[in-house]
Amino acid sequence: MPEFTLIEAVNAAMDYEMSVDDNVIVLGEDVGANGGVFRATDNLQQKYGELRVIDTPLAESLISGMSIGLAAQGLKPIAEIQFMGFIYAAFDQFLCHASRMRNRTRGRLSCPMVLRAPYGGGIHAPEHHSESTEAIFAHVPGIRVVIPSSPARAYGLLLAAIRDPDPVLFLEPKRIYRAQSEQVENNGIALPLDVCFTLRQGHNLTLISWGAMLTETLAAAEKLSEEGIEAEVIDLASIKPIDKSTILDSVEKTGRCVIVCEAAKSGSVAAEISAIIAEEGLTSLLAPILRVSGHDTVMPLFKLEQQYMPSVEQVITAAKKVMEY
Amino acid sequence: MPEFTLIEAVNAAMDYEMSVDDNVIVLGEDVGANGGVFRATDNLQQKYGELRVIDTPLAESLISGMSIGLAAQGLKPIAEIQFMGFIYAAFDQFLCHASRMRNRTRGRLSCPMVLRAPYGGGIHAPEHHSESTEAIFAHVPGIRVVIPSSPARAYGLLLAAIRDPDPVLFLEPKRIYRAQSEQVENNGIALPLDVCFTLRQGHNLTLISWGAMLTETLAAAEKLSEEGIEAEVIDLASIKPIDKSTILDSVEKTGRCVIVCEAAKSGSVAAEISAIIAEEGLTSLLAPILRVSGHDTVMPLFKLEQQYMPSVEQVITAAKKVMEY
Amino acid sequence: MTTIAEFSVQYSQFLDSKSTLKITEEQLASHGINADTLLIFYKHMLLSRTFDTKAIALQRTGRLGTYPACIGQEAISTAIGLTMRSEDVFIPYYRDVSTLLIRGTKMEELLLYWGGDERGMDYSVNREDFPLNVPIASQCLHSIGVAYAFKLRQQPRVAVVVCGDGATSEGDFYEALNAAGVWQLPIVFVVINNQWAISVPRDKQSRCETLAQKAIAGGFSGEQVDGNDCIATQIQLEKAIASARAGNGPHLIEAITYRLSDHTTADDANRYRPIQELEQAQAREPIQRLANFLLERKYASESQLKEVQTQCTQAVEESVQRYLDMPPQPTSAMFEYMYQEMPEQLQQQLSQLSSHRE
Amino acid sequence: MTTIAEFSVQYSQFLDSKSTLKITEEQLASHGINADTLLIFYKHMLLSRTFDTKAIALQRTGRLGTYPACIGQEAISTAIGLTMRSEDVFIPYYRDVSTLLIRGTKMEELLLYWGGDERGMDYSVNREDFPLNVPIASQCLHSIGVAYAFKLRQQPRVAVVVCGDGATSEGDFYEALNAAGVWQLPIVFVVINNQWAISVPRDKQSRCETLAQKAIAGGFSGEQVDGNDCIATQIQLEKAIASARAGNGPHLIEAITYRLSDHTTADDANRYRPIQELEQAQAREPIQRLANFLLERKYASESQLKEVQTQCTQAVEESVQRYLDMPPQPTSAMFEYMYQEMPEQLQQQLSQLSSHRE
Ligand SMILES: Cc1ncc(C[n+]2csc(CCOP(=O)(O)OP(=O)(O)O)c2C)c(N)n1
Ligand SMILES: Cc1ncc(C[n+]2csc(CCOP(=O)(O)OP(=O)(O)O)c2C)c(N)n1
Ligand SMILES: [Mg+2]
Ligand SMILES: [Mg+2]
Repeated sequence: MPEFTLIEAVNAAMDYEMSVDDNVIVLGEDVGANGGVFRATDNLQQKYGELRVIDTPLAESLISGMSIGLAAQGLKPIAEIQFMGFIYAAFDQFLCHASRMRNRTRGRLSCPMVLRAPYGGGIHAPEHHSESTEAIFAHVPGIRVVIPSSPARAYGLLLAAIRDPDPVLFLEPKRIYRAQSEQVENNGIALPLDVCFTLRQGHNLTLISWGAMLTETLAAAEKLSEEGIEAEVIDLASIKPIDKSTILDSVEKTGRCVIVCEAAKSGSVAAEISAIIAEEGLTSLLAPILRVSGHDTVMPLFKLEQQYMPSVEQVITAAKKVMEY
Repeated sequence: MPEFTLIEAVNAAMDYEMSVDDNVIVLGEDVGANGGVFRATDNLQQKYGELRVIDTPLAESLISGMSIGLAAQGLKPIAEIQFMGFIYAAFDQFLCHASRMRNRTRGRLSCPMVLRAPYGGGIHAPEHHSESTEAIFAHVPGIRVVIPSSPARAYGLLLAAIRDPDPVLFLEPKRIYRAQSEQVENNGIALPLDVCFTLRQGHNLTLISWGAMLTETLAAAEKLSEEGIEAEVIDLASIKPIDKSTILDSVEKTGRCVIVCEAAKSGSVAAEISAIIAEEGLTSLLAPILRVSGHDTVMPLFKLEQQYMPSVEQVITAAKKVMEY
Repeated sequence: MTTIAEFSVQYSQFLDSKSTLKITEEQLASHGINADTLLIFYKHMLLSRTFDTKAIALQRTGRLGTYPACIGQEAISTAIGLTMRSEDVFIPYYRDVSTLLIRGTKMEELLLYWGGDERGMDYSVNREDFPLNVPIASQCLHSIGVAYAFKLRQQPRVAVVVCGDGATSEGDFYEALNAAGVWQLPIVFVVINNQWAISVPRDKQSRCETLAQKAIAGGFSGEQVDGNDCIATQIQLEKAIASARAGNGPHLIEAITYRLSDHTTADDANRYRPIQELEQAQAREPIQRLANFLLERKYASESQLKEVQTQCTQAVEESVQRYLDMPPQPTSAMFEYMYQEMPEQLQQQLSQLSSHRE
Repeated sequence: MTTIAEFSVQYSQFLDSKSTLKITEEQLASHGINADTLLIFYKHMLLSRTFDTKAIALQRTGRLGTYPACIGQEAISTAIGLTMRSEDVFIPYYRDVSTLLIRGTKMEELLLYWGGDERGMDYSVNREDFPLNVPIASQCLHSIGVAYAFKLRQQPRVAVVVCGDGATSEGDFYEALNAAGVWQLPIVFVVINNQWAISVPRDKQSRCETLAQKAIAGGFSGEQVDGNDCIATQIQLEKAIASARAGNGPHLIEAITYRLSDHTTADDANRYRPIQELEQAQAREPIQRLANFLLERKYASESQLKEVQTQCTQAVEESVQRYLDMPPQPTSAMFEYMYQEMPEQLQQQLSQLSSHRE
């Protein structure tokens, strides 16, 4: 079994699906000879040719908008936005058209596209290169938003996203692109969408997170365990739609919940999770639902980025706070 | 004292401020001779000339992006996006630049612009003309989002928005543009930003809403009162930043909260309010926090739009549900 | 200084506003245009006009929502419909009645859409054509994907995408031109220059002498045609489509026409449009222009033309009836097409709503 | 068919890659260019090159973040700086070291920015100039607002905005061109065509013969200059800026140059760029070209030029030291500039964070 980093798993999933399905094509800025600035599309153009692996002109609305046309013709475009900070120009097409094509034509046309983008901070990148605005997309009806947190989940969830008959935003936590290798069978088996993954069982409290922040969340869970606090750790994975039952079941069991995310606090996906629990799981709660998140500030330039991002200690503090409640 | 509808109040506020501050200018599509498709800018071009009331080419990114340049030069642009459904092309400039100019230059340049747009459904408008995606903006650090719900608040809050030294998204609930007239003194006195308005006192439960949905919310409160249930009704007004204390104080008093909004449920501003209460006011709660909202669907074409939008009955049902809890 | 690139823009008009033919009948014939085909052209234009008139009336009486009529634009719209092949893909804006009807869209489908019902965009015939497009210029980028698919699969098909003069100010329009040029895609861009974008006149929209020259920024050719001239529009579109089909890449046609109606039924053009301008434009409109020509040349008689009108009226009335007879969609329809399979969350919301409405 | 519009694009090169002057010394003099001014030009170019070289070294040793060097582009960048007036407003992209230094930005400010510190964009001198701009082409729209303000206030000021060849594919670029044309704004657009947008070569970016012709879509003139020719860039920019200042509207200059470095320090151009191309480009680069000319004409001696290098190195080293000596920002800085007054919510978050970090 090959060892893949997360970025290698992303590459392998695209490669696999391109090899078995001629309708899958890849497009974006620098995805060809360069293989993408993070090498997500490494070697794909050599293998599948310039027609199927397309270096587009530098235009994000084009990338998003042309994917809609490609998808309407039965192709399955995987479009890369180079960094999430440049996705906003692609937002109009994604929201106004990709997400609505099936609905507005009563199913006559559909939009099986994947919009991929590296996201999140922590790699000392320049301005606009460290965004985590998944909440903005999670509010858009008609799409899915998926975020993997390990090589295996990147592989399985990306395959699922490509095969999904509806538009999927696939956000890749670039801080952990190469953080860890794991054995992943390159067998084309997808993981399910619309469900969370419980990464750690525990009965004292529920920690919910996604993407790179699971690193801190899992580390916090380990440390808490040393102090006798057993946290259940849930990888949200599907940001939209959210798998409510896994979350509610866990909170029913533990009675306590801390949500950890990198995005600015107000209006983050953490808010939606909290609201779901406050609406449908309130009686389980033994303590307030805390959010450990970024601040309502712009992600600062990198000298201060560590102060922006939630730390293991902050997660532990929050966990203890709800435990002591 | 003049009687103003909400749209007239919007017009009067711009007119007032243009008359006292030469730096205030208006731009957008059809804002000139036509006075805007809803007549928000009626007569302004005649009064202040073509240079200060600018019909722009049909380009939303231009409208948003040039406002940043205008503001950097010390002008105070009030930019109109014709309908919120067309704001997404303006989003990139607003998020990447308007909201960040002060921060990224450590205050050397700033962006005192207002981006106005009619928003919401219920007027039998064509596709893309009934959006309420305020949550997307409420997640963006560095801006304010303001929504008036009456002529007087439209007047006072728009004046405040124009005078605010930072970018403000000002969303106008077009369903109630002409629903009601009220006496508004055209005296240039602004209302405060960053605070809620408590429209009705009550001790049984807290109803929180904003924009046009306050019509249904207040109507529900009246009916509930007939049945002996006294609802406190809060007009959120400032969607970002949210005035947490008014909300928490009210919920502390009532112990029950229903949030009413027109937007799609998942990731709506209702989620943030709910999360705030679950985080900082949980002990006050005697019942789950319910959200009465739009569905996680696209706003349908108008034949079904009434099924999409929350009704008075739905608010009442939710209120009774939390009361009976 | 040396000149390193030169460009020019041509204008074609073959049937002028006085109904004078500026080419020979032989030339007409060489393009397959004759009395019969012109009468067919006339029928399509008149059907569109009749439909629009009725749609406005339906709106005024509360049986249709806001409606944007195509009145004045029937020649270019018809020419597109008649020159495209059925296997081509049409990517409309929202004033394309004639093109769509020719391609198979039913009048009742259009009425459904403007009547607030998504089923209208589920075209029963021209299944691959795009739905009407409200966000200005965004459709231009869809045409890139469609045409790219043709190229990838080596299909001899063409995408025709339409937008207004106002649309040429939007970023999406230019991104599409540039990409079409880069990949030499089989696309014909048609810019319907009807002189107004709601209240903004053409000269405030762009300083360009022509909108056709925007194609130069995409690295390909653009031209102007008299968009009210049913002969020039046909001949020039034929050429452009054939050229695109043959693999010669994209082309842009700016059709000069005039919006004879208000922008939509929600608009009042008297607020911004000089009445004289409207009157002058009326004298150049395409339907009477062709009628005069048909009558002068004795290609058709007065009574024949009247008969066409009768047929059109009847067809429109029948479709209106079918529209009005359509049973409404259930509330659940709002949920059913969001995804191929309805996610649990939506199912839950639907059942909540249903229980509430019961 | 009649021709209704014609356009052409000119190219200027006055000092070719062999350092041959293609105009007379009188002509040079008439533009105020002489040995002294050329030596100043040389100094600015060399300072930029020296700064870039140092910045790359700082990045490699972990004292700077990802850095995009301007190596190869110094002539056009210097020409912009020298032809603008201080009251004009400069709207940069991110490879504008020479322009910015000439306008007063300090080297340590640029280092701060690329070192991950917002204080770098708080230019202490050129207060109205825009900060560096990462989202490609978005700055073009800012220039519209800036120039509109000049027009509104009837100030004889000019906005100069710079972008790359890749940027010409973005919608924002075209929306800006079109608006600049409509309002006849005092803007000079400079497209730095360095042949690559990361790994995408110029011919995959657009099918246009020139990028200068994109201006035709905005309804105004565009031209090409040899962007490595310090004389052509100066003369043509002078003209364009003077014309804009005089109220004749916008103009676009495409400066043909070459990115001699990797895209940034995070890039490896060997993955996509033929080495021969780089070698050929090296032979056309601006600094040696001017040095050769200065030496040939005896405008300067070898030792004078060496002395310039020494001065540049010293200036750079001093600024690096000031950069490294800067005390860090407090964590609170992240919160302090979000709004003019910190809203309660942010205050609360800041105090939570502070209490946690204590
Ligand atoms: C992106 C976007 N912005 C604004 C609007 C509102 N709007 C609808 S039609 C229109 C004018 C369009 O003018 P033009 O492109 O010339 O087409 P026409 O209506 O004249 O046929 C505007 C501004 C819209 N539909 N989409
Ligand atoms: C909107 C946007 N998309 C993508 C990027 C990532 N990116 C940074 S530089 C660059 C290439 C720019 O090329 P060009 O405009 O030619 O300028 P150059 O770097 O060659 O000077 C890209 C794609 C970005 N910064 N902004
Ligand atoms: Mg028009
Ligand atoms: Mg470049």
